[in-house]
Amino acid sequence: MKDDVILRTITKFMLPFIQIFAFYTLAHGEISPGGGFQAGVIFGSSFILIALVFGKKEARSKMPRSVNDVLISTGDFIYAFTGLFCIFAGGFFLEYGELPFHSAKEGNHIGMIIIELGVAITVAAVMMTIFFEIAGKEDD
Amino acid sequence: MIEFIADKYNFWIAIVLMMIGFYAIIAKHNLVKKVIGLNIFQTSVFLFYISISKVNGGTAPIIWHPEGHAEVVYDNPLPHVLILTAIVVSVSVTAVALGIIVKLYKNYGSIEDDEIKLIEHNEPELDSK
Amino acid sequence: MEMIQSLTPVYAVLVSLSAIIPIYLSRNNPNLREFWTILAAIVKFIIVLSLIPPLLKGQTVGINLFEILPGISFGFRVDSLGLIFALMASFLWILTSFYSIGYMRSLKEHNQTRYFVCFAGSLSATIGAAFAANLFTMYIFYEALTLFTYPLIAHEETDEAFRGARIYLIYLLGTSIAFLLPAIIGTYLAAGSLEFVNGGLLAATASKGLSSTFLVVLFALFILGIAKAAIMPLHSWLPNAMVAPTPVSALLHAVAVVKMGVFVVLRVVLYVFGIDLMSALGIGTFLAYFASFTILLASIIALRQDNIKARLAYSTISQLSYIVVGVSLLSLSGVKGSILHIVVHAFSKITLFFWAGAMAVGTHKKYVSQLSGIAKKMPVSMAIFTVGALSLIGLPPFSGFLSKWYLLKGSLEAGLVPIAFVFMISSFLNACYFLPIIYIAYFGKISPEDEKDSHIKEAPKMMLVPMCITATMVILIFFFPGIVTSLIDLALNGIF
Amino acid sequence: MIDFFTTHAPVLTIVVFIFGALLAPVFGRINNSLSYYCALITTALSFVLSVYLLFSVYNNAPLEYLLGGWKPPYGIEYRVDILNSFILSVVSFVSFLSVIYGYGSIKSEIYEKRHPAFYSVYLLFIGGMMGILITNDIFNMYVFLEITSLAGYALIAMGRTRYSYMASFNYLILGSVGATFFLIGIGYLYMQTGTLNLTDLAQRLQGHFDTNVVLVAIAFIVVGLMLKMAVFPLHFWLPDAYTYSPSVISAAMAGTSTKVAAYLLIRLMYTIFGIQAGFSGINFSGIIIVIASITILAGSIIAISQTDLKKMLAFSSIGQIGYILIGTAMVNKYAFAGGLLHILNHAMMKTALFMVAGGFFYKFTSTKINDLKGMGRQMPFASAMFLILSLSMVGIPLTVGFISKWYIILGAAQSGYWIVVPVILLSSLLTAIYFGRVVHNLFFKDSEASNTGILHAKIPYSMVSSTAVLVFLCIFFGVFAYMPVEISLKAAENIIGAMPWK
Repeated sequence: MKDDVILRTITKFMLPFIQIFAFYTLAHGEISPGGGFQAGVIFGSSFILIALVFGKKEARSKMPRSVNDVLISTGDFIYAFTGLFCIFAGGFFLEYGELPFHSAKEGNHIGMIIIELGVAITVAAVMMTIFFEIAGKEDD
Repeated sequence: MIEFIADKYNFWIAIVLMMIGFYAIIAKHNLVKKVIGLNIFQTSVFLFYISISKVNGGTAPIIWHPEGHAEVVYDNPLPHVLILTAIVVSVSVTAVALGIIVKLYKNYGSIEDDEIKLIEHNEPELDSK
Repeated sequence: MEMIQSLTPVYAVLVSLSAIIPIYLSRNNPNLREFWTILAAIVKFIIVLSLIPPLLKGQTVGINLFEILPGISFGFRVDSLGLIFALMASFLWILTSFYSIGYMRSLKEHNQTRYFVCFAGSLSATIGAAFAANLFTMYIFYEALTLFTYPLIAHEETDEAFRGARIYLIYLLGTSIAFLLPAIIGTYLAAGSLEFVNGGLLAATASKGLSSTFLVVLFALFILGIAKAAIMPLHSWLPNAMVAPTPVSALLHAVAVVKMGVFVVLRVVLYVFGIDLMSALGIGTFLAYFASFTILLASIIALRQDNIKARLAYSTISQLSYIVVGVSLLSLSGVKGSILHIVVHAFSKITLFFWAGAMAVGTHKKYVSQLSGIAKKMPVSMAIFTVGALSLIGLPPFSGFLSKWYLLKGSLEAGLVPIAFVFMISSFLNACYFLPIIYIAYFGKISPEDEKDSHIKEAPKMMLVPMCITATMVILIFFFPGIVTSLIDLALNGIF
Repeated sequence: MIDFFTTHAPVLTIVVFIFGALLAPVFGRINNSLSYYCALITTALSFVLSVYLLFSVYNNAPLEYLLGGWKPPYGIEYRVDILNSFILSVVSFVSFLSVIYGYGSIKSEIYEKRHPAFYSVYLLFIGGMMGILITNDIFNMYVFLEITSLAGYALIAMGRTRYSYMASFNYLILGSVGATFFLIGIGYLYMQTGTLNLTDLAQRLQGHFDTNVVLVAIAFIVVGLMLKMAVFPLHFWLPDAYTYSPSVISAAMAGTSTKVAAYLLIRLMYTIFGIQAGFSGINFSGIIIVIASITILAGSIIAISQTDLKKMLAFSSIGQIGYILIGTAMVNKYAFAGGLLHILNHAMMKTALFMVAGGFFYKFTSTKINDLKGMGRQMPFASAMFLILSLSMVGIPLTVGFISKWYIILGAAQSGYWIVVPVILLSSLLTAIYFGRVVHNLFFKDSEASNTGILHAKIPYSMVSSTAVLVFLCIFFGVFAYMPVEISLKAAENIIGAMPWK
C-alpha cells in the first residue's frame, strides 16, 4: 500500500482532522457522548492508520517505543496523582470538588477533564502498543 | 407461546449469541476462532445489559432541553457506563489473547490447539524461550 | 495433690532432641558422635530419675507450656504411670545405645548418622508421650514417633525395607488420622477439654446425658486408632517392620513404639473413660474378649514362624494384648498386672531381640532351623536367651511370673474365668514356640560346616554386656518387685 | 495526622499499587534493579497498610471510604471489615515475600529486558486482588477481577517454556468465560434491584430470593466464581497455569488468586444471598459442601498420579480450595473460622512449597518428581523445609495445617454435617500419600546420573530466606495459633452474626 498515491495523500490530509476530532471528543466528554477512552482510541487509531499506509517503520519513527512506554505511565500518573491530590486538598480520593479552584463546580469541571486527559493518553499509547506488538514481525 | 418468545426477544437474542460464542470456544480448535467465540459471547452480555437499560418511551441519556417538553424520559444510563467498562476489559482480553496467539505461532508454527499439543507431546522443550 | 511448676519434664524431652544437632555435626567422627548419643542417654536417664522424689512425696511435677487453641494446651505432667514408662524407656536407651554401636560397627552399616539422629528423636517422642498432660500432647508425640521411626525401618534401603516401612507408615499414620484424631475431637466436643483426669475425663460428663452409643463409638475409634498396640486386625505392620536393624526392633518394637501403643490404651481407659464409666458401658469386658482373641491367634501364628525376628514379632503382638486385656479387666490386680507387664515384657523382649541381633552378628543366621547346636559356640548368648524366654513363658524365678500372676488374679477378681483360661493356654503356647529354640540350640547336632566355621563366635562385648544387664534385670525384678510395684501402687491410688 | 491516615488508608492500599505499577517501568528505563525495589517497596507498603487496617477495624466498626465523596448507593464505596482486612494482610504478605524470593529466581527465569514490565504487571496483579478484597461495589469487583486476571495471563505467559503461552491462553479463555458469567449475574441482580452496592443489594434483595431472576443471578455468579476458583469439574486451566509459569508467579498465585475468588464467593454468599435465608427448597450450603467435598477428594486423588512436582502441588491446591469452601459454607462459627484460617495457612504452605519447587528448578532446571531423587543430600535445607511443609499439609499437630482442619472438623461436628469429617480425614491420608512419595524420593533414593545438570551451584539468599520465613511461620502459627484464631473467630462472628441465624 506504500505506493498507493491516493491513499497516501488522503491519509496525510485526514490525519490532522482525526487528531483534532480526538481532542474534541475528549473536551466534550463531560456533557455528551465521548470522553477520555474514546478520544484515546481515536488518537491511537490515527497512528495505526499511519502504520497501515506508510508501514510500521514510519509509524515507529513518529512514535518511538520509548516515548510510547513513557506515555502509558504518564497518563496513568496524571490520573493517580489527581486522585491523590484530592486527598491532600482535604477531600476523598477523586473528589474533584475539593480541588483548589474557585468553586466546587469549577473543580469538578477541571478535575474531570484532567482525569479524562490522563485516560486518553494512556489509552492512545496502549492502543499503539497493542497494535505494534500484535502486528509482530511481518513488515509490509 | 409465540408471545412469550416475542416479548422477551432481547433475552433470546442474547441467549442465541451466547450459545454461538460458547460453541466456538468449546468446539473450535483454531485459537483465533476461539477468541472470536469469546468476543461473541461477551457481546451477548453487552447486548443484554443495554437491553435491560431501556425505559419504555425513553430516549438516549444525554441531557437536552427540547422546547415544549417539560419532562423528558431517559433510558437508564448506568448499564451503558458499566458496559463501556466491560467493553474496555473485553478489548484488553482480546488484545492479550491475540498477543499470545502471535507468540504461539512463532514458537510452534501453528495456531490449532490440537496440533500444538501434539507438537509439545512429541518434542517437549523445557527451556525454549 | 500439689502441682509443682517445673520445666524438668520439658528438659527430659529436649535432651535427646537437642542431641540431634551435635550428633549430626560430628557425623564425620564416629567416636565423638557415639559419645554424644551416650551422653544424651545418660543425662536423660538422670533427669527422669530426678523426677521420682517429688512423686514419692505426693507432688506432681508439670507445666503447661502454651495453649494452642482454647481448651487445648501443650503441656506435661508427670504421674507415676508416665514415670514408669519413661524410666523404662530411658534406661533401656542407654543399653541400646551401647548395643547399637556394637551392632552397627560389626555389620559396617551405612548411614549411621541418620540412624542415631532418628533414634534420639524417637526417644524424645517416647518420653514426651509418657509425660504428656493431655490427649492432644500425646497425639503429637504419637505421630512424631511414627515419623521418626520411619527412616529407621527403611534403614536398609532395600525394596523389602521400603515395603515394610511403607506398610508401617500407612498403618500407623492412617489409623491415627482416620480414627484417633476423630476420637480426640469427639472427646473434645463431649468434655470441652483434653486433660487426663484421675477417674476419667468423660466420667465427669457422663451425667450430662451423652448417649452411650456415642461413648461406645468413641471408644471403638480410640481402640482402632491406636494401631501401635497391635491389636488384631491392625497388627500386620509389626511383623513387616521387622526389616529394621535389630537394635531398632529391640528398642522400638519391644519398648518404645508398641509400648507407647498400650500406654495410650491405658491412658484412654484409666484417665479418659475411667473405670466406672467403662464398667457401666460394659466395654471393658468386650475389649477383654476382643484382645484375648489376639493373644491366642498371634501365639498360634508365632508357632509357624521360622524367621527368628518374625517369631519374636508375633510373640510381641500376643504379649501386648496381655496388657490390653489386663487393663480392660478393670480390676485392681488386673490393672496392676498389666502395668507390671509393660515393664516385664520390655525387659524380657529386649533381651530376646538383643539375642537375635547377637545371632545375626555372630552367625549371620536368621532362621530358627539353622540354630541347631549353636549353644556350643555361643554359650553366653544362649543362656541369656533362656532367661528371657522362660520369663515370657511365666516361670519363676523370672519376673514374667509376677505379672502373669497378677493378671490371672485380676481375671478371677473380675469374674471372667474364660480370660483366665486364655492366659493359661497362651502360656502353654509361649512355651511351645520358645522351648524348641532352646532345645535345638542346646541338644541339636551342630552341622559340620558350622563346626568348622571360625567366624561363628560370640558377639562383641559392646553387645553382650547390655544383654547381660537386661537379663539380670529380668531376674532382679522377680526378687525385688518393690522397685516397680511401689510406683504402680502410687499410680493406682487415685484410680481405685 | 493519624486521623488523616486512618481515613484514607483503604484507598491508599490500592493507590500504592497504581503508583508502583506505573513507576516500575519508568524506573526500569534507568536500571532494572530500581524497578525491583519499586515492587518491593510497594508490596511492603501495602502490607503495612493492610495490617494497619486490620488493627484499626479489629476492635472498631468497619471503615468506609467513599470514592470521590459520592454517597454509597450511587458512588463506589470501599469497606474494610475484619474478614477482608485479614485476607488483605495475607495477600499482601505473600506477595511481598514473593518479591523478595523473586530477586534470585526472576533473574534466571525471565529475560533481562522484560523485568520492568514483569514487575509492573505483577503489581497490577496483586493490586487487582487487593481491589477485589476492599471494594464494596459488585461491579467494581468485576473490574478488579478482570484487572488481576489480565495481569495473571500476562505473568503466566512469561514462563520459561513455550508451552507457557498455551497454558496462559487456556486460562485466558476459561477465565474470561468465568468473569463474563459473573458479569451476567451482576446484570440480573441489577435488573432486580437497580443497585450495585453490596450493602444496598443485601437490603433490597430481602424477600426476593424466590424470584427466578435472583436464582439465575446466583447460579451464574456461583458458577463463574467457581471457574475462577478452579473447583473440581471447572479446574482444567489451573494445573497448566501453575506448572508452566515462572516460579515466583506459581508461588504468588498459589497463595493468593484462587483464595481471592473464594473470598468473593464467601462475601456474596453471606452478605447478599444470606446463604440460608431464602431459597425455598434449595439447600445452598448443602450444594456447596457436596461440590467442595468432591473437589477435595478429586484434587487429592489426581495429585497422586502426577509426575511433575509443580503439577502435583497445583492439583493439591485444587483440593485445598475445597477446604476453604467447605468450612465457610457450613454456616457455623468454628467452621467459618477454620475456612478462613485455611486461607492464611494454605497461602503460607503452598507458597512456600512452590518456592521450594522453584529452588529445585533453579538448581537443576527440573521439577519432575523422579529427578528429585537424592536431593536430601544435595539440598538438605530445602529438602528439610519441604518435609516440614508436607507434614503441615497433612495436618500433623503443631503445624498450621492442623489448626484449620481442627476447626473445620469441630464446626462440622457442631453443625451436624458429619459427612465432612471422613472427607477431610480421607484427604489428609491422600495428602500423606502424595507428599510421602516426594519425600521418599528426596531422602531415601540415591540421585541418578540424569540430574547432574546443575544450572546454578548456589541458591541465592533471597530465595532461601523468604521460604524459610514462611516455613517458620507455618510452625509458629501452628504452635502459637492464638492470634490468627482470634481474628478469624471474630470475623466469623461478625459475618455470621449479621445474618439470620439458623
